[in-house]
Amino acid sequence: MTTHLDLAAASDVDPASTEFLAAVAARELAGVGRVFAGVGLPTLAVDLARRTINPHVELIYESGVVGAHPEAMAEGIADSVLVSGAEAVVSMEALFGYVLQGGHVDVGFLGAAQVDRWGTINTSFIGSRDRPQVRLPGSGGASDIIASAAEVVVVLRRHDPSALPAEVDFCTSPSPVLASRDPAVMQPRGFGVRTVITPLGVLRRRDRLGELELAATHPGVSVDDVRAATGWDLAVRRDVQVTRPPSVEDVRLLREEIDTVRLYLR
Amino acid sequence: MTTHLDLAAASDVDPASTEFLAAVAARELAGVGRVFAGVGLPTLAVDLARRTINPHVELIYESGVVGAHPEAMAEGIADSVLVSGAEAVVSMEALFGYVLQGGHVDVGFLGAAQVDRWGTINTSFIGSRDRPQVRLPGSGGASDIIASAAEVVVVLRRHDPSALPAEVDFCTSPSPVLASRDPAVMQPRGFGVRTVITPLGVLRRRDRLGELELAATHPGVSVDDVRAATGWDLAVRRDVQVTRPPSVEDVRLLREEIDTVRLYLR
Amino acid sequence: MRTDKVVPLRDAVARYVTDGATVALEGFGHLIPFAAGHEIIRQGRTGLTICRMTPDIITDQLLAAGCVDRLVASFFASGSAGSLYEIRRRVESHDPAPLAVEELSHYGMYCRYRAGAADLPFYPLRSYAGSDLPDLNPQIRTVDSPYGEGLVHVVPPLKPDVTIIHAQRADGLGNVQMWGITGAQQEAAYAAGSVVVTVEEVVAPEVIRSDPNRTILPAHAVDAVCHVPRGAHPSYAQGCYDRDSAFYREWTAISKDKQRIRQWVREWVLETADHEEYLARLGDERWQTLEVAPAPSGSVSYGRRQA
Amino acid sequence: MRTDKVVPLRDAVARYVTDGATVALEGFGHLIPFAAGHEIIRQGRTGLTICRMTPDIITDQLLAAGCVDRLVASFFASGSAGSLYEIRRRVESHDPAPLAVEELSHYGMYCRYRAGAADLPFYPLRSYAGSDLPDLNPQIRTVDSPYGEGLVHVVPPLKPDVTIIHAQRADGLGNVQMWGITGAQQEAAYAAGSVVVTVEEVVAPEVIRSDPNRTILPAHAVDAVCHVPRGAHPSYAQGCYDRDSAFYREWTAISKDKQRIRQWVREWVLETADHEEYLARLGDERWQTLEVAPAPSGSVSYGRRQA
Repeated sequence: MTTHLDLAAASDVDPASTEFLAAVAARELAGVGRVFAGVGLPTLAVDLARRTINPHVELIYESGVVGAHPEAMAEGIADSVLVSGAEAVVSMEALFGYVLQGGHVDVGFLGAAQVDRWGTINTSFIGSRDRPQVRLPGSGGASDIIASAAEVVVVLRRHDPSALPAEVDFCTSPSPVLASRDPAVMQPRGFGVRTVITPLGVLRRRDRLGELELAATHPGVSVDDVRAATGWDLAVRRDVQVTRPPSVEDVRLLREEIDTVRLYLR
Repeated sequence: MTTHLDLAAASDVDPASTEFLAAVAARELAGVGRVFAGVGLPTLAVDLARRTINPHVELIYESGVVGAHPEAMAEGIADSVLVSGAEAVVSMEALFGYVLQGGHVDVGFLGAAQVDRWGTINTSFIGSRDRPQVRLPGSGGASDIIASAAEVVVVLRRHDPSALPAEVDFCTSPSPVLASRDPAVMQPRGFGVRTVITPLGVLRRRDRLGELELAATHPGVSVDDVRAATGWDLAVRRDVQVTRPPSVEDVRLLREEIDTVRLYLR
Repeated sequence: MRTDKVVPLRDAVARYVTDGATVALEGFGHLIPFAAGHEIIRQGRTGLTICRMTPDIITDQLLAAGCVDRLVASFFASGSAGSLYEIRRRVESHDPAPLAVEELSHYGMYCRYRAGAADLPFYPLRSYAGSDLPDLNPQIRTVDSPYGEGLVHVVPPLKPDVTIIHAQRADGLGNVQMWGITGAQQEAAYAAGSVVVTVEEVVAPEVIRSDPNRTILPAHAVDAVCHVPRGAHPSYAQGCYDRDSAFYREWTAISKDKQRIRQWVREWVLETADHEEYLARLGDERWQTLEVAPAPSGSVSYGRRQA
Repeated sequence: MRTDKVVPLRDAVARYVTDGATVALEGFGHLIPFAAGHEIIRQGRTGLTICRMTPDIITDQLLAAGCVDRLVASFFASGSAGSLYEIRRRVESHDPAPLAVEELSHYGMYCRYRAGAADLPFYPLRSYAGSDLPDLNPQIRTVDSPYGEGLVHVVPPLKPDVTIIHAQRADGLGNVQMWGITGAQQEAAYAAGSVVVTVEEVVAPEVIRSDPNRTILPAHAVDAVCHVPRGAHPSYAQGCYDRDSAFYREWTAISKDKQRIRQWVREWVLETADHEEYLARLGDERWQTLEVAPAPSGSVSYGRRQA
């Protein structure tokens, strides 16, 4: 064994750690042109992708910033560091109307409290809407994003039947499957959720009207573990993979260069 | 007689001259807050008003310029002199949507080829629309303006039955009278044309759904002259006035300071 | 003469924010009109409907102070800083009272302002096919496209009685300029019956007129200009000072405790006479952490016609 | 690596403007893309649908050159300079052939671009109650407001195959900045399949990024950037050069004479290899009359977070 650390080598961070989730999420941005990034874990993933596999990904924020080049990690989608040195700050109409609804966003990167079988996202209420157990943040731009981004990637901090239920308590940001039940309404342009990254594995949808399937389990997690923690009878792909862990360098970047104040890393 | 010229004295310019029309039109801006000025004669009238009776009138142009302070006479509504030193240049949505349709324009100042009894304006076709005798400029912003400006002032360069016909060849910018015939459609907020200034006199409408009446004749013009030159049985106000001619100073300003190249003065 | 619109913030709030009014306080993460919100608390307004796309800490404070009966909003957390617990208590436990909420997505709420600003009966958007939001908010409806594509969702106008915003600068006539994230300010202002603008700096009209494309609100759209430097704290003003992220992080703990948030409101708002006193309490040392280095935009030329 | 989008105007027109295409050439009195229009003439395109709110002289020229079958427009004169006689001959006398025209008001046409840019099935506006325009243009329809106010007029999206605009500056990535009158350029570009931008100046990305609020089109919305200084002549570029009003006045006489306008097109466009040769023919003396004195915008700060 040499003293020279192999930065590309696999790290041993816990699959349930923020570092693991962010690094696996970052891989979803390989080859992506434009990403619409929400706050939190997506911030870490996008920042890591820019420093590793996709230095030219165009960062778009619902605050109107397009082509951000932040000199520090953004604390929120309206952080001043996203504005200074950005390629453009456009009006909200240009951002939501032309850039997003007009179809220029390749990947929307969202957080969620619940995701169901079809990739429907709940960020509104746990429990009843009239007197909820938890009042969640609501849509923000999420229901706008899911309708118009070419596809959506979701990162969940938990994987249990309440986070991945058979049916969400409230449908904030619908799957195209739900939209298709009312064919009289103009259908969303987007594929909806393509990928859900959780502390146990990676779920993916193959078809626009299809359901989430288990595509990969994280190291040390079995297929049965994942199925048991999921609120519906989760389909498993025949070629189910084991997730490649983050590299040593990924973890170093996240801890020492990106989130130095450990705002999102927990 | 003294050699000191009395600038406030009446000039002797012909009532059919551009100077006369512009000076009479300028008076319509006394006390007006915001005017949406078209090109041509309105440019002269607005400029004269700013130099005489209403130095603080806010000039708004369909090009997006708000609060213009032109250092020279604008040749058109998109002239660079309207932009340099303006208080604002806003997007077309802000201009047409928020400023105009939102109800912030007090007076719209328009030219026209034809105006009918109800203050309907034709700036589109003389003759048939399929193969017109004259293809006029069309609406531009005129039909947008008449719908939303609090009121409209029109200056006509001719006064004869073809310029003031019983019925216009094409209704580009309707009177609220025409709009009211289709009550299922949301009605325009504006009064429509309140005042028409012609080479013979001044016509005004008293009511939003009323017709144009002769309010003033220019010096040397009889009521019968005006009625004979009008394409319908023109009502005459009991208190019909004789127009006060432009002052010597008005004419001097128009010729020597405003339209020094005689672009609009003819 | 055109009126000079510069008035003290106290007078502007007294005049334009009345009990029961619908008040938009806009600023999307940036230029949030905190000082104006605090002045509303000081003046003890009640029964307000607050419109803010992202309610943020200022709404938590207004709620704790008892000013607010109803909320129109599209995101109920505070960016990176987590929950707004006063809102959560009102919604989850009706403590101390239930809170009426009208909820939309960001674009839906922005479109409501747009319809209000442009005096349109509705504004179409493509966000809600399949979503429960139209069921939650019956103001979200559909219209059949006369060109045959089917139904599209629409939202009705939102017309606040008064809109209050903060900006980097304005002149005394009321021309307002800002840069950085401009949010829904222009639309919320044009949609409103009255408009109050607090600014970092009141500048000469010549400064405004040297760069007319930066004007977000022309003078005719503005009723009052209030000179309130640092009036966006703890949010930020691009190029002037940075967001007080430490305060945002502290807020979670403050707002989680029902007594503590009320104590905070007393101490920092009710017991300060005005924003100057609030800033004095904050102290220079804290302010130094918010200072930013200059990053000049550079100058362009608008040109001037030669005689 | 992100692609450098700077290409010669000749190549951009060859690639993006095809026979029969719908081509928007926008610029509201300001920044009219004349050089690009001339290049279309040089390359002998036919069967085009030209979209321009104000067709202006460039459309008269494209018509005389035989490039155009159809026009979508909202004003058929040339500002202060009077009639566009090639358009009038086509419409009034079908000489040399009838011209298909789709006509709207300014706001109606702008709303068509907006609907196109935002992928909406229609866009509502309040301009046409009582007007003959909806009868002339059956694309203007009505929708019943689901909130009970009655019918409101709507227009459908306009989606050009390609939009061509001129701007003061862009970087090689395709970020475009302009100031002065910005017209319908942003909407027309986002509504289009492809976007070509001619610019006075290609600048370093750092120049763009020092003032991001001036960006009208972010790089992702732009396919080609062509460095064409003075490319808006005889219209103008705010701060760079003024409108050639003398030429606008001369145009009436040129276009009134069917042979003379064709002669003009031959001499000034077909017999010049490119815009540089056109400018050389125009001469320095003429250009001097168009020069403007500087009028600086002044600089603002965007600020930079301290470490």
